[in-house]
Parts: sequence; C-alpha cells; structure tokens
Amino acid sequence: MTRGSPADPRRQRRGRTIRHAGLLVAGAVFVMWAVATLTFFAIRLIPGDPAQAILGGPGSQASQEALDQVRRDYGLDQPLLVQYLAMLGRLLTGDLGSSYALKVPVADLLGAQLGGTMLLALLSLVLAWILALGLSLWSTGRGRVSTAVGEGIELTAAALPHFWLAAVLIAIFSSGLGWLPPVATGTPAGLVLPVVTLAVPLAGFLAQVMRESLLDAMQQPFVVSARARGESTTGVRLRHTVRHAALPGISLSGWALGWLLSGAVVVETIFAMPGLGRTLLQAVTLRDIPVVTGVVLLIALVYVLMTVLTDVSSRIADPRLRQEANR
Amino acid sequence: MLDVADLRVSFGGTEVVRGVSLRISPGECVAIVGESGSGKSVTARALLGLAGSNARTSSERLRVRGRELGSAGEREWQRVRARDVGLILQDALVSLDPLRPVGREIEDPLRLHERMPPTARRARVLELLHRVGMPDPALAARQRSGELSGGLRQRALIAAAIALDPPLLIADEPTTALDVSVQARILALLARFTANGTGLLLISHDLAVVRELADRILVMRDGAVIEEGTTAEVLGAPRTAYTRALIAAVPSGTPRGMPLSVVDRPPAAEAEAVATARTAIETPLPALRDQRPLLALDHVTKTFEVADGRFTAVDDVSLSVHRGETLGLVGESGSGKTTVARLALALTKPDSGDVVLDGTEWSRLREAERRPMRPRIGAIYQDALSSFDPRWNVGRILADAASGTERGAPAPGVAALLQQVGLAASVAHRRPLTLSGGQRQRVAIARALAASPEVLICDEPVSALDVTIQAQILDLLDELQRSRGLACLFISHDLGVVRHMADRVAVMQGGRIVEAGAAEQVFAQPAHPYTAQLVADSPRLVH
Amino acid sequence: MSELELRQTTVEASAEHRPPRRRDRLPRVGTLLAIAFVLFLVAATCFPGLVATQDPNQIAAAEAFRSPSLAHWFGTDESGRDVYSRVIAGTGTSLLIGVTATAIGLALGLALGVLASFGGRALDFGVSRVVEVLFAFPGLLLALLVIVIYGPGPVTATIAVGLSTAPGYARIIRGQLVSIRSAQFVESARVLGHSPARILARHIVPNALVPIFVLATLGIGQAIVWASALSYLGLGAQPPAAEWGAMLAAGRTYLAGAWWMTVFPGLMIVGTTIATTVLGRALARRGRGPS
Amino acid sequence: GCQAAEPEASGDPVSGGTVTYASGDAEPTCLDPHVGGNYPQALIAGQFLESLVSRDESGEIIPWLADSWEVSSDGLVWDFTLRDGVTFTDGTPFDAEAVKVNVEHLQDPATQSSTGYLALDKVEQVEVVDDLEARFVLTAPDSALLESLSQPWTAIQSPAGIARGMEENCQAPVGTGPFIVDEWVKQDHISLVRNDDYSSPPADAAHEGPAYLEGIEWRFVPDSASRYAALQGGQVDVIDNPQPDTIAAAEQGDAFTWIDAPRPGASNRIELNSGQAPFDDERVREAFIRAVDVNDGIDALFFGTAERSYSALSSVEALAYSDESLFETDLDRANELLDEAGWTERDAEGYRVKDGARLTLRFPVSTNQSIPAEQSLFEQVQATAKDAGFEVVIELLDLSGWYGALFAHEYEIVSAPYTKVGPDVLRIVYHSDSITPAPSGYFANLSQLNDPDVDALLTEAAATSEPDARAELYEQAQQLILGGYYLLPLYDQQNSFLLSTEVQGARAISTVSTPSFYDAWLAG
Ligand SMILES: Nc1ncnc2c1ncn2[C@@H]1O[C@H](COP(=O)(O)OP(=O)(O)OP(=O)(O)O)[C@@H](O)[C@H]1O
Ligand SMILES: Nc1ncnc2c1ncn2[C@@H]1O[C@H](COP(=O)(O)OP(=O)(O)OP(=O)(O)O)[C@@H](O)[C@H]1O
Ligand SMILES: [Mg+2]
Ligand SMILES: [Mg+2]
Repeated sequence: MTRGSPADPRRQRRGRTIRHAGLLVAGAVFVMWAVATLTFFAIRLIPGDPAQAILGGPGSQASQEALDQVRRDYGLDQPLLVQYLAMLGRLLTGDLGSSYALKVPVADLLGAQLGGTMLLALLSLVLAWILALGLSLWSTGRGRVSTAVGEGIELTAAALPHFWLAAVLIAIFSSGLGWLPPVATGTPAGLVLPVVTLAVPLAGFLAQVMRESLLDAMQQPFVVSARARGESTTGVRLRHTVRHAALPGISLSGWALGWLLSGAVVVETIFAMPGLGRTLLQAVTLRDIPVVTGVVLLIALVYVLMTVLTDVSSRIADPRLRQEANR
Repeated sequence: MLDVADLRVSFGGTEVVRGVSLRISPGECVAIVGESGSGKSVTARALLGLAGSNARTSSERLRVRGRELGSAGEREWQRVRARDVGLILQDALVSLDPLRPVGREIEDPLRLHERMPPTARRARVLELLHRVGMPDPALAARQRSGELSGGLRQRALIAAAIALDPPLLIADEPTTALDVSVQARILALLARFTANGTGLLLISHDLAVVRELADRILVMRDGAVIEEGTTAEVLGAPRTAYTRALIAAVPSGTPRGMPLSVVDRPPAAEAEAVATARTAIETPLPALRDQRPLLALDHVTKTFEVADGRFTAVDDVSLSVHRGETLGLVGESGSGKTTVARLALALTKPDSGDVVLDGTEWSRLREAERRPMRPRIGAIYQDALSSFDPRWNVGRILADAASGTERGAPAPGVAALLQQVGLAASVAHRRPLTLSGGQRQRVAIARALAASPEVLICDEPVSALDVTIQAQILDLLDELQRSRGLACLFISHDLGVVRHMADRVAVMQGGRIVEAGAAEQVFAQPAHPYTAQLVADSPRLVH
Repeated sequence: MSELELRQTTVEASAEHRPPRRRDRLPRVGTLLAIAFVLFLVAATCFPGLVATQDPNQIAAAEAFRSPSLAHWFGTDESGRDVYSRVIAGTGTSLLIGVTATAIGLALGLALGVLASFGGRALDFGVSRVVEVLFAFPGLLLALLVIVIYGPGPVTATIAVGLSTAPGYARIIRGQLVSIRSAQFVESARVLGHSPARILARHIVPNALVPIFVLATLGIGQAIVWASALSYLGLGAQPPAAEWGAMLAAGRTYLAGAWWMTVFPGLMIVGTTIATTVLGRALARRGRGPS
Repeated sequence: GCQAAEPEASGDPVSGGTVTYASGDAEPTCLDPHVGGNYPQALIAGQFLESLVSRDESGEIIPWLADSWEVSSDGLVWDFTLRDGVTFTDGTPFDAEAVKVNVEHLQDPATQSSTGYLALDKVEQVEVVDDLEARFVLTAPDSALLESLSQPWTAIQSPAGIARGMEENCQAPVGTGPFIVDEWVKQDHISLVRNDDYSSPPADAAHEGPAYLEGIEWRFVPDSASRYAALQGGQVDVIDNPQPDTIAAAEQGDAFTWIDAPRPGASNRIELNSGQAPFDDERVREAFIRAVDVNDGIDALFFGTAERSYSALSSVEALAYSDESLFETDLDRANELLDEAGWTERDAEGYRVKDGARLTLRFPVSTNQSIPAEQSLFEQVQATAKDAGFEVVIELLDLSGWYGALFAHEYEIVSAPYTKVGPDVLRIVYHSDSITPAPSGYFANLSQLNDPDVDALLTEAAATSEPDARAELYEQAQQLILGGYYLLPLYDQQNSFLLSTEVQGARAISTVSTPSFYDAWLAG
C-alpha cells in the first residue's frame, strides 16, 4: 500500500516520470542495437554463400567470375568487422541495404509490406480484445456452469493452431457458405477471415487473464462501496470492473503484438496477403539476408515501440503504476 | 428513522447475524461493538441489502424512514442506498476504485439519483469535499484514490456517502488503520454530522473510539446483541463479562504490568498492580542504568535512494534497550519505525552511526561474523503470516527455528514452545494459513523464543488484531519479557499500547526522535508539541 | 509481459488472491477428467501397443481416405494408415516435443533468471536487457532463424520452440526468485541466523520450484501447438513420424474431403493443452492452499 | 497432349473483361526470364514475351516471331527469317539486331542467366544479315536449337528494355506479347494490360489481332486450399497447381474446366545415386526398384489425375521411350538381388546390414518443390522399401538445404524435376559432364550416371538433325538409362490449371506448358 510521500509528491512524480522516460528510451536504443548485432552475426551462421543467394540461389549455375564480382560489389570480401561497422553505419542513416533476390532497396520493400501487416495485427488485437472482454464479462461471476463454459472456450481457443483454424474457417465461410473470400482481395471482406484467425487464439489468452483480474476486481470492497451508492450490478461491471479486467490486457499488448506477428507468417501465407510475415518466410528460404535482417529489425522496432506504448498507456490507465518506484 | 427488529443473516446454513434489533433516531449515534467476526459488518451491510449474493436475510421489521424494505427488490434497494442511508465501508483504503478519479466516485450518487447537469454535479462534488475538510478539493477530485493518503481517502469516502445528505449514515470501522491524529479528525467530522441531525450507526471493535461519539452502545457477540444501553451505562456498569472483557482489553489507561485479558480483576489486585507499576516507573531501574545497554543505536542515519535524490528515513537516531526493559517506539506512519527495527536487526546497513549489540558493533560486522550472534536477537512482525514459509506447518517452522541455534543450547521442543505461548500441541500439524490471527501471532512469538533470544524486536505485533486478541497477545508478551528478563524494543503507532507495554518511550517524527523518557512521564507531561498532539488525539475510555 | 507471464498471473490469481473455498479442497470434476486424460496419454506413450489397434506406419494405399468406422475408429489417411493408431503413436513424439521444448526453455530461463536474481545489480541489469532483446524476436521469428541456421527437423523445431519460450521463463523465474528472496519469511530465517545456503535450500528453491513446475505443465501444450505451426511450414517433424502437429499439417490439405485426418490430432493437442493447464492450476491451488 | 477447353461450346468470343489468375508457384524475384530462369518466371513471361518459334500439340516446331528458318548442311549455321512489322510494346521495332542483343544478353555473365544460358551454349554468335534475317552461328551442330528457342527462357525482349539495366528490366520486361506488365505489387499481384497493337500470334493461335481480354490480374496464393476456395468463391478465375483431390472434385461438377498440361522434358522420377555405395551396385539399384510399389499410391493420392510413367521423358515428348517390364514390383526378386549383393543380414528393426552398416537411403525432399501428395507418395516408397530391408530416411529440407545436401552428395535417392523442351533434356540430366558441378555447386546428373556409351549416344543425338536417326539414337540412350536401373519413373511432371467455365479459349502452349490467354475470353 502506498502512503503519503514525505517529499513534495508532484515534484517527485515528475522526476520519476522523466527518469522513467529516459530509461525507456535508452532501453529501446539498446535493444535495437543488440538486435541488429545479434542478427548480423547469427546470419553468418546460416549455411550457404550469400553471393550465391544474390545470383539466384543454389539452383543457379553461376560462374566463378560472377560470384567473385558479386562478392566485390556487395563488400562480402571485407573482414567481418568491417562489414559489421558498415552495416551499423548504414543503419544509422536508415539504409537497410538492397534485397539479394529482388534487387530492390529493403526499406522500400518492407515499407510497402509494413502497412498491411500492421493493419492485420492491430485489427486482430482489437478483435481479440473485444472477444476476450466479452467472453470474460459474460462468463465470470455468473455461476459455475458459465464459468466452466467460459474457461473451456478460452483454453480451446488458446490451443488452436493458426493454420488449422484458418483451414476450418475457409472450409466453413468460403467453401461452405460462400460468405467471405478465402484470399485477401484488398477489400474489407477479405480481411475478415485472417483477422479472425489471428484474433481467436489470442483472445483465448487474453480472456484467461481478464477473467482472473475481473474475479479479483469483483471481490474488491470498492464494488460493494459502489453499490452502496446505488449503482446497479451492470453499472458496476461497466463502470468499475471492466477497467480492472482490461489492465493486464493492456500490459500484455506488447507481447501480443509480437505473438500476432509470429502468427502473421502463417496467416499471410494461407490468405495470400502481402506482408512482413510472408516476406520473411520467402527471404529465409532464399537466404535473402538483407531482407531477413530488415524484417527482424522492423519487428524489433515495432515491439520496442509497442512496449513503450503499453508502458505509457498502462500508466495512464493505472495511476498506481505511476506511484511505484522504478523497477 | 431506522427501525430493525430480529434481523437474521445466514451464509450457507451458518447464521452469522442472529436476531439483531435496533432503532436510530435523527441526530442520534448508535454504536455496535464486538470482537472480530461477531457480525457487525454483515449487520451494517444487511441494512442496505448488501449482505452478499450468497446471504439469506430475514427480518421481522426493516424500516428505513418508515418504509418497509424487508422484501425489497434490487431496484428498490438501489433507490434507498445513498439517498436514505449512506454507507462508509470498513476497508477505507480499498473502498474507492483505484482507477477512477475520486471526483467521479463522489459524483456517482448524484448521477444515479438526481437529475443534475454535469457542471452542477461537479460543483457539488467540490462543495462536498470542502465539507469533509479536504485540503485541496479541486485537486483531490481529479486524483485517484492511490494518490491520496489514508485519511484523505476516508474523507472522500465520507463525502460520497453524504452526497445526497442522507438522514442516516452507517460508518463501519471508519478509523481503523488510520493514525491517531487522523482518527481524531475523522471522528470530529462524524460528530459534526450528528450535531446537524444526521443519525449515525457507528461500528467499531474499539470501545475507546466509540465512547467519544456514541449515545447508545450495542455489544455484539457471535451474531447476537448481548448487551445494550446508553454509553454511560455500558461503559460504567457493564452487565456481561464479555463487555467487561472488552473494556479491560483497552490498553490505554491500564497501567504497565496489569494484565489486559483478565476480566474480573479484584479491586485490591488492581490497586496493587497500579502501585507496583508506579514504583517501577518512579524508580527508573537504577540497577539497569549503570549496566551497558544490551542493544543500542548510536547516532544512526539511514537514507534511501528515491527518484529525485535521497530520502532520509532515519535521521541521527540514538536509543538503547537494557536487559529486562521494554523501550516503546511510537510515531505516525512513515516516521521510520520499521527502518529502525531493521537497523537494529542488522538487516540493513546504516549510512552512519553504529548499532551495538552487547558491546559488539554489530552493524559493522560481516554477515558471516554476525550470523552466530543472530540468535541473540529475535523479531516479531505485524504480518505474522507472511513471515512463515507458506509450505511449512507450525511444527516444522518451530523446529527449524529451534535447530538454528548454533550455540549448542538444547533447543526447546515444539510442544514446549507451543505450550509457552498457550497453544495446543495439535496446532503443530496445521499450516499458518488455517490459523486465526491471534494464533498466528502466538506462533510467531514461539518462533522468536525458540532460539532463546536476549533482545526482542516487536514491530507492530498487535496492530492487525482486534482488542480482545490484542489484549491476550500483549499479556503474553509482557509475561514472557518479564519472566525471561528480555530486552524489548516495542514498536507501535498506538499510544495506548505503547503506554501500557513500555518502561521508556521514544517518539519518532519524520525520522527523528523528538522526545524520549520514562513512559508515564512522556505521556503525562509531553515536552514536545508533537507528542502533546498525539496524546490529545488518542482516544481513551476515561478522561 | 509474455504469454507465460500471463499464465503466471492466472496461476497466482487462482491460487493466492482468492480465499480458499470449500470446493477447492476437493478435486473438481474437471481435474479428475484431466488426470484421466493425462493417464491415458502416459499409457499411450509407454505402451502404445496396448492402446493402439494397428501399426501406425502400415501403408495400404487402397484403403486411403476411409472415414471413421469400426475398423478404423478415426478413419484412415492419404496412405491408408489408421489415424487412431497414428494419433496414439504420435503421443510419445508430441509429448516429447512439448516436454523437451518446455524443459529447454525452462533450463535456459532458470539459468538466466538465477543469474539475474543472484548475480548482483550489474548482472541483473545485463541479463534483463538480454531477455528484453530475446523478447524482441517474437516466437516464430526466433524459431525460423534457428531453423535456417541448423536446418529443419524435429530436433531443431523443439530447440527453436524451447528457445523462444526461454525469455518468458527467465523473466518469471527472476521475478519469482527476487520476490521470494525479499519475502518476509526469508528475512525472518536470516534473523534466526540461518546460513544463506540453508535458506536457499530450505526456503528459496522449494518455494520457487513449485510455481515453476506448475508453469511448465502449462507450457507443454503451447509448445506442441508451436511445433505444429513449424510442421505446417514444413520445418517440423520428419515423415513417417506420427506427430500430432505434422498430422494436422498434413491432413489440412484434405480438410474438405477427409475432416477426420485433422480433427482427431487437433483434438489431442487441444485436449493435452487443456488437461495440462487444468492440472497445473489444480497443482497451484494445492501448493498454496490448505493442506 | 493437352486438353484445351472446348472453345466452340459457348458461342463467339467477346472482347473485354479481366481474368484473375492465382498462382501457387513461387513469386518470381525477377520477371525477366533471362535472369536465372525458372518455371514461375516462364509462367508469367509467356503473357508478355514471345519466342522465335513455338511447338504445336503434335510436337512440331511452328513459326512465331520467326517466319521460317534454314540450316546449313554442316548444321553450324542457322538463318532465321523474322516476321515483318512487329514492334515491341515500347515502340522499338523487332528485327535481327534485337535477336542478336537478346542472345548476347543471355550469354552475358552479368545477366546471371542459367536456363537460357545453358540452352544456347552451342551458339557462338548471332549475325545480322539484314533487318529481318538473323544468322545463328554454332560451335557444334545442335539438333535441339529450335526446341531451345521455343522456350520462354530464351524469349525475345526489347533491346531498349534490356538497356535499362537489370533492376528496371526485372520489374517490367518489354516484349512483343499480347499483354504488357503494368504494375507489380510484391507479394500480392502483377497487373497485365492488353497490348492493343499486338500482331504476332504463333501459327497455332485461334485468332489474329489483340487479345480479347483487357487484362490479367496475376496473383500469388501459395496455399493450395485457399487457392481452390478462391476459385470456388469466384474471387479468381484460374488457378494453377490444384490439389489432385480438388481436380477430381472439380471434374465431377461442371463449374470448372481442367487443363491438364504435363510439362515437357524429364518425367517426375526418383534418381538413384549410382556414384556411391550402395547404389554403385546395379543389383542394389534393381532391388530397390523391384521393391518399391507406387502404383496404388499414385492412384489413391492423385485421384486418377496422374498416370504412372515408365519413361525418363515426359509423355508429351514424342521421343519418349518406356518399358514397363523394367519396373514391375517383385519383392522376391528384390530380396534375391540384395542377398546376391551381400546384404544378407537383417538387424532388429528388419533393415539389411552389411559389414555393420545399415542399408540406409537418404532421401532429401525439397518442401518448396513437392506437393503434399508427392510427399505422401515418398512415404509410401519408404514403407514398401522397408519390406526388402531398405531404410529410407526422408529429410524435408527447404530449397537451400536441399541443394546443400545434393552438393555434398548426402543422398542416395532424390527427386528433382527438370523442364526443357525436347529429348535433349536427357543430355543435361544423364550425360557424365553434368556430374561436374558448376561453380555454384549445382549439377543436373543426380543419378551420377557415368556411362561412356550413354554419353556418346546423347552427344551424337544432339548433333543429328535427321529425325529418324535422331529418334533411334535417343531410343538407344533411353534403353541404356532405364536398363541400368538409374531411375524410378513416377509420372509426368504434374501441371494443371483449373478454370472457371466463364473463361473460354485459354490453352497451354505446348512448349513448356505455360498458359496462354491470348485466345481467351469471358463468357456470360
Ligand atoms: N460473504 C460471506 N460469505 C460467508 N461468510 C461471511 C461472508 N461475510 C461475512 N461472513 C462471515 O460472517 C461472520 C461475521 O462477519 P463480519 O464481517 O460481520 O464480522 P465483523 O464483526 O465485522 O468483524 P471485524 O471486526 O473483523 O470486521 C464472519 O464469521 C465471517 O466469516
Ligand atoms: N527500501 C526503501 N526504499 C525507499 N524508501 C523506503 C524504503 N524503506 C522505507 N522507506 C521509506 O522510509 C520511510 C519510513 O519507513 P518505515 O517503514 O520505517 O516507517 P514506519 O514508521 O514503520 O511506518 P508504518 O507505521 O507505516 O509502518 C517511509 O517514507 C518509507 O517510504
Ligand atoms: Mg467488520
Ligand atoms: Mg512500519
């Protein structure tokens, strides 16, 4: 429990906030650097010759001269450290290099893919939120049967592999009922199935946490206190407990986004959507190192930004966090 | 205004309120007292139809402002709540939604019961906050409960309860968990309402609190009212032994050395006890004075790193405890009492100054050197439960503590330890989680004694217990301290408790010791204004 | 926070914050069902011959795509193999993947968590940043990288899944150890003069292990699901190994015509996840609840 | 042959509309098929690039951008007379100079050409005789030259287009075809629009002038179930690489047309690595082939859409030679052969052992190149081979890992498609020269067949233009190849298209079986 602080609380809080923000930014920069470094060196471990990849992969019958030429052109004959520093230097200017396979700048390529994937991920996040909140509000604290049903739904949803759920959804809603297109046609209708596919398992996870915090909140004295003021049970749910249920969901959103991006690899393949996940899968198969690095960095950046965002929004939503000393 | 007859509440077959009847007229304050679990809170909540979804409530009569509510539905109840009866819940610190601004919480009853434009509502909220004595109403309305201190939260809660000027207020333990000075202010605030004609149902386990406000007192035990009468009648001429025990259990005013839990003390014995106590105080242990203290803090300072600099929690504190002596340490919340205890236990290192244990500067030792000496100093905490390994049962806890004595002294058996603290041997097989608060605290004492310490550090050992249990624990501690000649550092925020337990007291404020001396002298003639304020604020059974 | 941490909160919430209710003391129906299911899985793992009816790899091309019948309870697959027998035969592999991946994640997490919580401030800061960096590679991404480097296959897939869960475990274990280390009962053991080794052995380790073990039971199902995603991408178990994820992935192609090829392995995965989770929660309740 | 949709069934062609094509093949990394040169590139390049010659359904070479050709008696000089009045879609005229530039482009190492480069390896240079007369000068006679020039990988592009540099040319190559690349949204689709000035259909086209369709939207839908569902739902009009079960289902109804267009060149087959033990012993090779039973599997897995092959060549190749008797399953014979070869013992799991080593066959399978049904078939191979005591270890690998395994000779059996027009593919796949890897490590002779007689026959056949003699030589070579038990033919390289019945007049071109939408139109 917190109690009255000895120093001027507001000044102290501002100090904490500034310090906290500083730590956040420093942490973010560090993570980006570390991810870049790690990826750079990890990729050296990948078997296969980058020059080969540039020349169309191992199936091509590139000549020795062509290989040598490419090595020179791409600086692959330089010592590793030089290559590393060169990469860092380029990163600082926002240059992600050029795709081996597609011969276009990685930044342009990913720039075109980012929007779609983020739209997919964010819509899924929102839908997962709605589903999870709805389910936990519906099934919590209304007796054993609905609790059991709710828990069953949550656990099942969380255990559904994306590729399988997608297949079932396509079988039902596209092939069976013909309501929705099985491929993302760029129309809103085309987004429905991919978003649902991604959202349902995530909702399963979120609902599990929300249920717990909801239960927790419903047993708090402030609920009785609100009712003593004449609030109805529905009013209590809407005005009080929902917020508490939502809190862990907010702080999980950073993780959830990463999880969604993982799922996007599968979902984008199945629904034939352009996006980072599919780009990554293709780049991995083709050993297109600049693209792999670019996607990894981009995802790390999104993750880092999301962490900052969830941190900030958790603090806005939950003033208790603002009071706590820094971790 | 409130007229209840034969109120009964049961939870799944067990009746916890058994036939309570009470009436409250305008401007009258009726108090319910009774030990923990006697059904006070359930009664209060049942009066608003909030006993709980699993509760079965019945009554012969349940009239609020003349309206019979015995068979009211949820909608009807919703109209009654806040408009006719304001309820201030027991857990003041957690009774406000931590995620909503306080102003919105107070606005709720206005929004739900009255057609009022939002601007008018907000103005009214500020006015209410002003009325309950909030220092900065505009700021408080924007803040959330976590940003307010306990006292301010309690005020906000009261503001919400009186938002619609209900003719009847129910206040359930409105001052528990608050510092004495804050408690005094809240009680004064409630008194103003009754003066203005509001009826008040005050619930407390502390007779001293009730005495100041109540016109009539109901004593509850096991869900039933066992005694009822005007304040003067109940306190002056208690009819039941239970009431007498409640009165006796109040430590303030009961002199040092006199047991609190013995109910029907013969007057002679009382006089005698008082006499011994007096002598003890007036002759301030000359024999001990010459000896060097067993435990001493010598100009100790401790600071903590906080976001914008360092915060001095303990500031140049010196104190000493001699063998066979109890030093009381009082002070408001956050004044640094626990930090002093941790310094004494060498759990944290002082920034400057020394902690000396029996001549050894033990705060300067390395932990490995200190370890053999550790059994000489024992500790008892406020929250006994969290000081036990959750996986262990009582027997294992005690055996483990006893076997830790590396001095070779034969460890007292578990059974003997339990017996010493007045627990049955069968308790050894239970886990602390399943014990009552009083039992847990006894186990904690047994554990502290297992290693046969010479010094005992007690940090708020009874703050979580209700008066009757508190009385038993205090008696136990007192007896053990005397019989074993322990030196004791006794920390509490409750002046009455400290006064009863301590030979000497030190008063802390903001990390410093502002006053120290023989207990009776400090309380009788406080030298420092802060001490004087504390003493004045502290509720007593007799003036 | 991670999915594990999320599970962590639910475990703690279900174990700690709620007052023990009467029905918590008796195993619930769900728990009993879960125990029965897990026992069945164990039987299928140890004695697949007893539970299964046919050779899981017996090919009978002419018998392909038979729907469930008395002869083939779960139908047959594209090569005429008995799906029921394959599901049973796959139990061992799938559980092995789930358990091993969880064990790898847990071991790594334990190493990092212990380093962070006992290694002093600098190490704590360092390890926490490392964990943060690992978190920035979402699960499948990390798995893909591992697979690209070491080639696809069940072993790599298992390691990859294990690796990607490690940061989550590390964070929880660190938190767990730190909170236990600063718990009042550890402090009171110090006050009693007990040595650090004794405190570690008697208090910290046992108290940390129970929730970590509970957590691990919860991770198994999820690890199987992840490994199945890798199988779908063609990076998981190798044929003809009957592994649930691989069966699910293989059968997906024929979903329209032969639903039984995916539904049954899918049910096993879901069933395992639910059973382990339910058991984990029950364990958590028992670990903290009244004896 | 291929089963074109019956155009006369639904009235007269109408102009207009756009067809959406969903491809299950990988998205090309470059639309210029000169660069690298793989099938996904050929699939789409056929819509906007054209070759000098084409092949009709009977396998006859027919005129396209070249009206006629003449070969010198020593077979070293070929004169092509070009079609008059053709311009590239960027306005550049099509002439002998353009042909010369294209051949040079293909032969320039900087182009990184692989397929086209190999196809033209005997071309020394192209001389511009006059505007419409291009002379190919060869280093050696090449009976496969016309077949090579009929492939999309040697298609003719605008010299001005090529001059833009690789990056730009990869995005939108410029040809003479009926459609023009309008836009390429990576990972999503390529928009093709009609070339309104089109004037150069091949000799077997059904009409003249511009295409009926206004455009084609070429989408990439890697998941086969999604692709079929999209066809069902009407989001797309044409899909390639349909699952066998969906073909069978589509055949039942009348909502879809099935174009079955097996690829030319080699058949789909399992190669036995004769370069190392245990398959350096012919008896062991024969034992494997006798042990394995794939017929039931092919029936079940392909739902009757694939026919068992007993030839090294695709059934569309007129010179394909097949001999069913060599591939009859005979487990007893297999066991006998293995005993003879010294693999007499069996271990606890039933696998044969010799000198403590198990009879293990490593089988790398590229997940990018084989469909699920094929992988299931390999599992059946694995299961039936076990009866004779072979342990087949299937290793699912991605493309890079797969090539890696081949390069390191870490395989005993492998299945690799090879698409090329004409029987000359045999030289690429079975000539001992193809055992020596290119600098990149790639080699095409995966059975590592090293037989001077085969080499001599294939070399001679490649230089022989006289049809009967050529056929005879190829037949002899194939008899040697099949008779040596170097391969287990499975079926033709599957290549199918499912079309909504609204799409009329589409066909597969009989060169490498890529679809052509020049004659296609939308009904109803
Ligand atoms: N919701 C409930 N369900 C079951 N039992 C309950 C419930 N609420 C209260 N009780 C039981 O009713 C009895 C009376 O509780 P109550 O809270 O009224 O005591 P109290 O006199 O207010 O005690 P305290 O001084 O500790 O606040 C207790 O034994 C308690 O365990
Ligand atoms: N580890 C710490 N880091 C920072 N500040 C601390 C720490 N421990 C205590 N403090 C601060 O030191 C002050 C004194 O704390 P302490 O716990 O000693 O007070 P107390 O008198 O025991 O209060 P209470 O009656 O509430 O228990 C408080 O303001 C507290 O916030
Ligand atoms: Mg109460
Ligand atoms: Mg304290």
